Amino acid sequence: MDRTLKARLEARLSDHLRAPVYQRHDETEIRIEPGSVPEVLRTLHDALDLRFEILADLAGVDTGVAMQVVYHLWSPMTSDWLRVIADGISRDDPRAPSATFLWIGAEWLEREAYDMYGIVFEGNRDLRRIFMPPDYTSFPLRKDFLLPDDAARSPGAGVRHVERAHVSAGAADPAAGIRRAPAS
Amino acid sequence: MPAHQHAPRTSPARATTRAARPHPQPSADDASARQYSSADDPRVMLDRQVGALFEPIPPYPTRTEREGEFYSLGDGEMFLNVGPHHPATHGVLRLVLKLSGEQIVDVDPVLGYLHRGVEKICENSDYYHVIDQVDPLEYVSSLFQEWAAVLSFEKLMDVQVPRRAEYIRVLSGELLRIASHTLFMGFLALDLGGLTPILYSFIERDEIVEMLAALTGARMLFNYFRVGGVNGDLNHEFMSRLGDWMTRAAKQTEAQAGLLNENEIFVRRMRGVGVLDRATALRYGVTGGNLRASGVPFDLRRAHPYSVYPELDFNIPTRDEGDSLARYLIRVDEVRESIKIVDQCLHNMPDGPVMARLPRLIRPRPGRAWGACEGPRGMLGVYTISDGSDGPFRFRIHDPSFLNLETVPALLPGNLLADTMAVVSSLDPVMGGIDK
Amino acid sequence: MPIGDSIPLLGIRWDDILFVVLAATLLVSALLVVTLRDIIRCGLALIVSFASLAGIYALLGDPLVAATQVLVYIGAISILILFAIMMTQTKDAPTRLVFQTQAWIAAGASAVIGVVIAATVLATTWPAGGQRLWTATADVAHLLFRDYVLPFEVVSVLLTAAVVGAVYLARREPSRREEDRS
Amino acid sequence: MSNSLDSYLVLSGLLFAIGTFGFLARRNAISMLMSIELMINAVNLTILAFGAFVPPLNGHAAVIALLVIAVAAAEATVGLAIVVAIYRNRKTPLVDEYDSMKD
Amino acid sequence: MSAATPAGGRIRSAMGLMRSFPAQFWSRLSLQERLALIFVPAAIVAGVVTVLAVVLLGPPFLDFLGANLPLVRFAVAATAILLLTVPTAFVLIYLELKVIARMNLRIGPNRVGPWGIAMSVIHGFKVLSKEDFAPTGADITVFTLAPVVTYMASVMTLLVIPFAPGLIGQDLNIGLLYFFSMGGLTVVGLLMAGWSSFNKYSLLGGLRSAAQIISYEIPLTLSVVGVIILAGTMSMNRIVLAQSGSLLDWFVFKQPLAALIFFIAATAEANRTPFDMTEADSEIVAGFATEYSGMRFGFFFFAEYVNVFIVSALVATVFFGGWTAPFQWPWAYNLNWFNPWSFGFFGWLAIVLTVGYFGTIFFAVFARLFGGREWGLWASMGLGFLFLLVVVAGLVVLAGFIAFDWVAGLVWFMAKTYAFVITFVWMRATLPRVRVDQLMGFAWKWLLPASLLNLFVTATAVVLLNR
Amino acid sequence: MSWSDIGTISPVVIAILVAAAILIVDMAVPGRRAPIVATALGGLGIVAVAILIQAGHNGRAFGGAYSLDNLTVFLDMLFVAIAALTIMFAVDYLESRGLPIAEFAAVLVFAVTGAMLVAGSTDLLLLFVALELMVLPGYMLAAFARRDPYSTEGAIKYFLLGSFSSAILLFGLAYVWGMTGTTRVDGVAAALATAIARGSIQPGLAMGLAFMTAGVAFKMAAVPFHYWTPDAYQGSPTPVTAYLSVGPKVGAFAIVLRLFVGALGPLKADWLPVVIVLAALTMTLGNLVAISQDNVKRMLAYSSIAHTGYMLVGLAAYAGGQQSGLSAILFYGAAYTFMNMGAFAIIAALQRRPGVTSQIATFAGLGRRDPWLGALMTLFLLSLTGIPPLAGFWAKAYVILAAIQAGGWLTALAVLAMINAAAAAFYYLRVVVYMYMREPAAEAGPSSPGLLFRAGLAVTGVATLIFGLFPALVTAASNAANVFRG
Repeated sequence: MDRTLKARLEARLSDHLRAPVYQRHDETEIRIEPGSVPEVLRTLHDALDLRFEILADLAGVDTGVAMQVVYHLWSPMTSDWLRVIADGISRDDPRAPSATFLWIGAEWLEREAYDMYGIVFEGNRDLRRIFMPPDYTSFPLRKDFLLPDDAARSPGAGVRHVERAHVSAGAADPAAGIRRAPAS
Repeated sequence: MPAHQHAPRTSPARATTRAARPHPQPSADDASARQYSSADDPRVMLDRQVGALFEPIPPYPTRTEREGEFYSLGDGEMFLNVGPHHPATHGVLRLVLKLSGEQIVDVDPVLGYLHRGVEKICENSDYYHVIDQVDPLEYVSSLFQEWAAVLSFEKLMDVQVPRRAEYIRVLSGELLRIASHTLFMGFLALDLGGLTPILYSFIERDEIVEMLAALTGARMLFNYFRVGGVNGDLNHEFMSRLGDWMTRAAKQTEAQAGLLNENEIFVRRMRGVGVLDRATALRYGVTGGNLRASGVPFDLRRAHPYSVYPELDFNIPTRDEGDSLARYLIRVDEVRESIKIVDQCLHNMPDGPVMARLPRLIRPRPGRAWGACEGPRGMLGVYTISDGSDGPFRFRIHDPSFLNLETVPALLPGNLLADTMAVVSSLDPVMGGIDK
Repeated sequence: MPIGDSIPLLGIRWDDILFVVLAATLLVSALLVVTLRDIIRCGLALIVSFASLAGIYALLGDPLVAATQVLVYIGAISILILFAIMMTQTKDAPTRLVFQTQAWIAAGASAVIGVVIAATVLATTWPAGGQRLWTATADVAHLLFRDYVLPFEVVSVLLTAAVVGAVYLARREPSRREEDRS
Repeated sequence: MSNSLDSYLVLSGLLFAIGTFGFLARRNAISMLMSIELMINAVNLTILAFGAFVPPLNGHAAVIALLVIAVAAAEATVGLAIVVAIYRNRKTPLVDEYDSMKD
Repeated sequence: MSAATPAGGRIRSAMGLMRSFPAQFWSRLSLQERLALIFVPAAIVAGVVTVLAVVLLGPPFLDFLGANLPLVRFAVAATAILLLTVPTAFVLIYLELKVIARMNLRIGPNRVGPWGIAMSVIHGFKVLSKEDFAPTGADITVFTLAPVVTYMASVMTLLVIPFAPGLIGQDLNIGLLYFFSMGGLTVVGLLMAGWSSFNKYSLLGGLRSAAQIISYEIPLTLSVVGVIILAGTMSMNRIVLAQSGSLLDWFVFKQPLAALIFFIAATAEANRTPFDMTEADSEIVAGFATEYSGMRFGFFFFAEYVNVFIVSALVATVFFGGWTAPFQWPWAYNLNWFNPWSFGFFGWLAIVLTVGYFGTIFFAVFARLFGGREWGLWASMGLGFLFLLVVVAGLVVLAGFIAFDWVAGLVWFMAKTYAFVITFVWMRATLPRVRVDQLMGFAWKWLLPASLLNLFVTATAVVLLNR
Repeated sequence: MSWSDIGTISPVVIAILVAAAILIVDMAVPGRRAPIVATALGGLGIVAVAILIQAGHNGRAFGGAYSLDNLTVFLDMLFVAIAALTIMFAVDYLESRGLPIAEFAAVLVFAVTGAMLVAGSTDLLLLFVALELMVLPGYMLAAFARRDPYSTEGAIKYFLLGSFSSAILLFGLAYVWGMTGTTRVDGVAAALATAIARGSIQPGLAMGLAFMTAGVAFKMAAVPFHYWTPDAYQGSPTPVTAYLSVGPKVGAFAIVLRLFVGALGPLKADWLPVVIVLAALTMTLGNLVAISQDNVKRMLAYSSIAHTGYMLVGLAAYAGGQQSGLSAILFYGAAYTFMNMGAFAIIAALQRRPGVTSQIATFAGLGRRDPWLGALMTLFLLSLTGIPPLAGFWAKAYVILAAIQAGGWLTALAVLAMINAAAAAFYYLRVVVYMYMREPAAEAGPSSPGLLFRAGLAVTGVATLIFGLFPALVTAASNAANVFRG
């Protein structure tokens, strides 16, 4: 646990933190708004006392009430892993800024998150399905995904508008094709 | 070309003919040429118009900017579909190559042919079964995937692992790293057309795998690591096989490397091919030997030490060239270092239990934990969110091959078709891990 | 009882049969070369006609030229032609017109040429014996390097010039520069 | 028949005429090139026929034929190079579509 | 034919009895008897006819053959060569499987026949019995003709290879030129296959093979020009005779550079590792052969191995003295006392029986001694007999080797050829594949200048030394 | 082959070495233009010296296949001059289009080597092979701007028709060879003389001669074998057009001199009508079509067909018994070389900037915009028209004079030639009118040709003037070169 890291983070990013910096074992965790992701990541990457150069992971998370995008970062300046959680993304229209401007490798990670959760990363120039077939319409890791029904639904004829939603920005509800969880 | 759609169905070729005259000038846009007609066939290459006619991939409208850019053919270019059924792709990787002659212009890797939804399965399993489930991901070195998962769970549960268990983990892990790297060398040679090294590789790998089978009971999917330790202590058969192997390991490694290191054809095909420079490698998030071949000494065993690695004496080999040959040589060096580690483990192995005392049913408090270890291909990470139940609420697997493979579209253009396999193979992807 | 020069009952000479077969193959394949729609088949027919010509050369007592014909025409020129076809032809070429609009005029003109040549040949008395002569390879070598050495060397220069120019013309330029229209 | 010069010369004349027809009638540049090759082969046949039947010309014919073959090879090389070059510009192998200058 | 009609009972039944006598007789016979009844008379008739034909037509036929000896020789040689290619390919395939296996520390084929020697035969049958399909959209005519062209092109080159003194299909005085012109035809077949297969991998393979073979034909041809200058002929037989003195007369010692260039270029010409661009399996699946299956693929497969044999034979012929012995064979003409006809028929019978009887027992003892208890008496006798046959056959070959010129020549030729075959196999087991640009660059930048240099030096040396 | 043989063909050998040297220099210092130009021009200078050393000598080499006489020397000098001028004019043009000079110069020198061999060859086979060496590089030069569709289009037409005519010529040669039994020109002439003496020419021989004539007519672009000329000339890069319009044409006339005059001399009376008809058709049609052209390059292409016709008049005069016809052809060839290359050079100068077409509108106002270029262009065009006292005037005068002296139908031909010359004035002077009477297009800036280019222009201009002012200097040479006199 790196106490100084917490201080550095608070000094640099006090405007963006949604919650206090949380530390446990060798992990430091900050929560931010999805809108401030580019700025925060840029700061973390560039600031001379932070230098989080390596994007260890980018994951989508469906908490059941909201979507999250979780970044794990590594820096030579600290012995801790840094976890950045972009919290509070709408489940109905999940959108988040892309991290590809900093780590081009995030492109595929974001494609995976999109494929599994339907999170649309704005700024990713190749946001299409990566594991599931191109004509698949569901997002399997969402908590409202019902396995027997949704997995069987693969119409094989063209692409639903969800797929194209992000192409023409501002189009209809991107999650419209997703089957809702039963109200129970 | 709306007229085309109303053409009689019986004569698509005739319709094309009529549409093609007067012939489009070089600068004409090829919108009219993109009509697909089954009367055409792909035997004539290097032709923009015909190439566009014959390429039904993708059959749907392109979805992204990058996809649209990729699936439009330039002057004298053609597509070549490599895989998923190709003799030299690793697993079921599919690469759509855009070629100009034999020179690669662009690459679009297509994944998902081995996708099983392991993350979803794990979210529906309990913590014991998760270890079982992650084994087949990196099937060449499955212990490391277990290790990452176990590290994450142990952080969630605040478990202290006994030192003997840690040593056993390092010992078995490093043995498996050697096996994996050896296999890499053989497959690399096979992809370059060399028939023999792969069989020598399998001999060495088989010795290690049999050894581990004696320890864990399985040859490939070990299911050996447990939260809080390992499943079973070192036994006599393992020790005797290991001792036997250790007496000739170094020599055998040198012999294996000697098959390729001094082969002029091999070296000339690898040197300067698929150069990944330091900055690009970092931007891509490449890890493992591929990153170290680009000059970044990033190895979690030193960069973010876990287990008992701080107690062990070994080096992190790096190279600056960043080409395929460097990626190969890094692995040879790593095998040498791993043999050193195994030797130290054998000498420093403490006595004691191999499992921490834990309840039968693991049920951590709600929370989040990220566990990462250095596998043969790079950093393997597991991000677990616990909601207090007996299985993970979110189980995120980060596989190094995934990001290593992502560099292929950056590495291949400009090289020749024959370099495809050399470069992809030198990145050492394992499709089980990539496709999850 | 050795086999005679001719077929026992019909009295046709074996050489004649060979000649007729080869000549028929030659003419048919040459016609195919100029009439087939699919140009790659034209190329293959061209190979057949070259091969039958090689046979005729051998029949004429010139095995050296026959072998050279196979080596150069089939082994090199035809392959180059096939190569160029595969590199340049659009697949819908066969579906388009293969002949010029004035093909019938051309056919008439060529028929006239053929008839004129044939008639001329038949009308001429040649300074020839009625027997084929076998050409000795050594004679050819001596002639080539004694009497015809200058043309031989000029041909070598010609080939050099052709290679220099052809490499320049067919090479793909790395940078595409807009050149002007004259 | 195979022992008369006339038959070979008539054969070569017919081959020459077929080649001429191909050259005049085909639209495809490579087809025209192939027709020219046929014509040159007809010439070679003429030369070798003379060589085989006229005693003083015997060895000379083979030499001339060999040189003609070499010249034809050079010609084909250059021609195909030009065809490839023009194909890069025009995307069509048909000669009568090369009519940009008829204005 | 039914006899059971209501009217005219007695007479008809009597007649029916009479008529059905042969049928009744036939129905009483067993199967073996029936077969004997059919085949024995047939065999007798056939035998008589054969004997009569041989007696009546044989002498004139033999006269006819004898009078047309050159033609017959040619026909026989062509047939024999055509027939020999398949066993040659079988042997080579087995050799490659086995040798590469040993080099890979594997066992290799070991199931079909002793040491798996029938493996390639079984491969052949498998290929024959497989479905032979052509992909939709393929140009079926060209697709079918392509393997035939390739196969015939490689088989036809065998015609000018001197296997032994007098054992040559046709000793053309332009033999080497014939070889190169026929060898160049292979590429036509490959190009046809590549184009007609409706597959981009095939097309790439075909184009690669065209580029490769045309490029390597130039150094290949130029490298032997030095040999032609030294030998003064293009006839294969006379090239061999020009090397017939001692080991030092082999052209490999006079033209080492040419031999090296020839070997490398021939490797490329035969599409062998490390120059097997055309079917580089890790790049273009199987190149031109991607879409081929069944016997059509078999033709390509056989052609490849026949090519290996031919190329090895040519290296042995042109640079390693062909069928000539590497040193003066001391006993070649000193064994006149060994005249097999002096023993007479009964003498031979006695020798064969004695040797057979005692030899079988002799080897059976060894089989019993070393084979252990699981060998029964009859099994060891059988094994002893087999061993005896092997030893006797070896002795006969040895005697022929000593006594007959052509047997010795054939043995030397085969030994040299198979040495190079094994070298090719060895290279395949050892070397990775080069890249296309490296391949072409090597041909144009190194081999071609080197062969020109070799030619220049040879010509200069010949001019200077002859002056 | 002996050393004296090699001495006899030394200019050719040196020319081949020059081509090789250009390629080697390019390999040694890649991407540099100056060394290559220096090598090429210096090498051509050495070749010229080697030719001049041979002047006045007579000799035969290679068993009579190659003959060294004044005709050879005259034509060789002309060819070297053509090559040197082409390179001088091409440097700027190629540089502004990013085209390599090394391949251009090497291929050009190869072509000139072929032309020099044609000039000296007295052997049918050598003639054919040398002809191929002359024209094959021409195809490549025509396609030299390989990214330019016009260039490749002109080249493929040139190539296809050229190869076709080669095949026809070769067919004719084969029959002539088969009938006369020799490849030597004098042998053929002797055989023809005996055939005529016997009173009959075999149909086979006649057919061979006919095919040969057709082939040569193709090569020199005489009507009706001229189809390839306009496209090939218009499409080619302009310096190449300059070369093509003179080099292969003079080469074709060299063939005519060596083959028709040398070998078929005995048949003179038989081919006289053919030549008269060809000449009349060629100059009339060339001039008529040239009038309607808006593109100056295409116009000059047709005008070059017309000039072929004038030169054929000289040949007809020779066939009509007037030996001076051949001298007139040689003079015409030399004069035409300089004035025509000069005219094309000025087009090239205008096209130094890529994108400039050779439409006649390009010349609008050139006289004011760039007085020197305008003046020179006027000089060349007037000379081409045949205005005294310029080179073109004397060229035409000699040809027509020879025809009139021959008398008979040739007088009519001479009159036709004069009418044609007058008609030609119309389209030549149209360009002059554009240059001086039209307003320049707005965007047309001054062209600034390089030093080498100016030198080349000066040479052509001075030559045109000298030929016109002191024709005796040249006639002396052309008369000396007329080895068939007497």
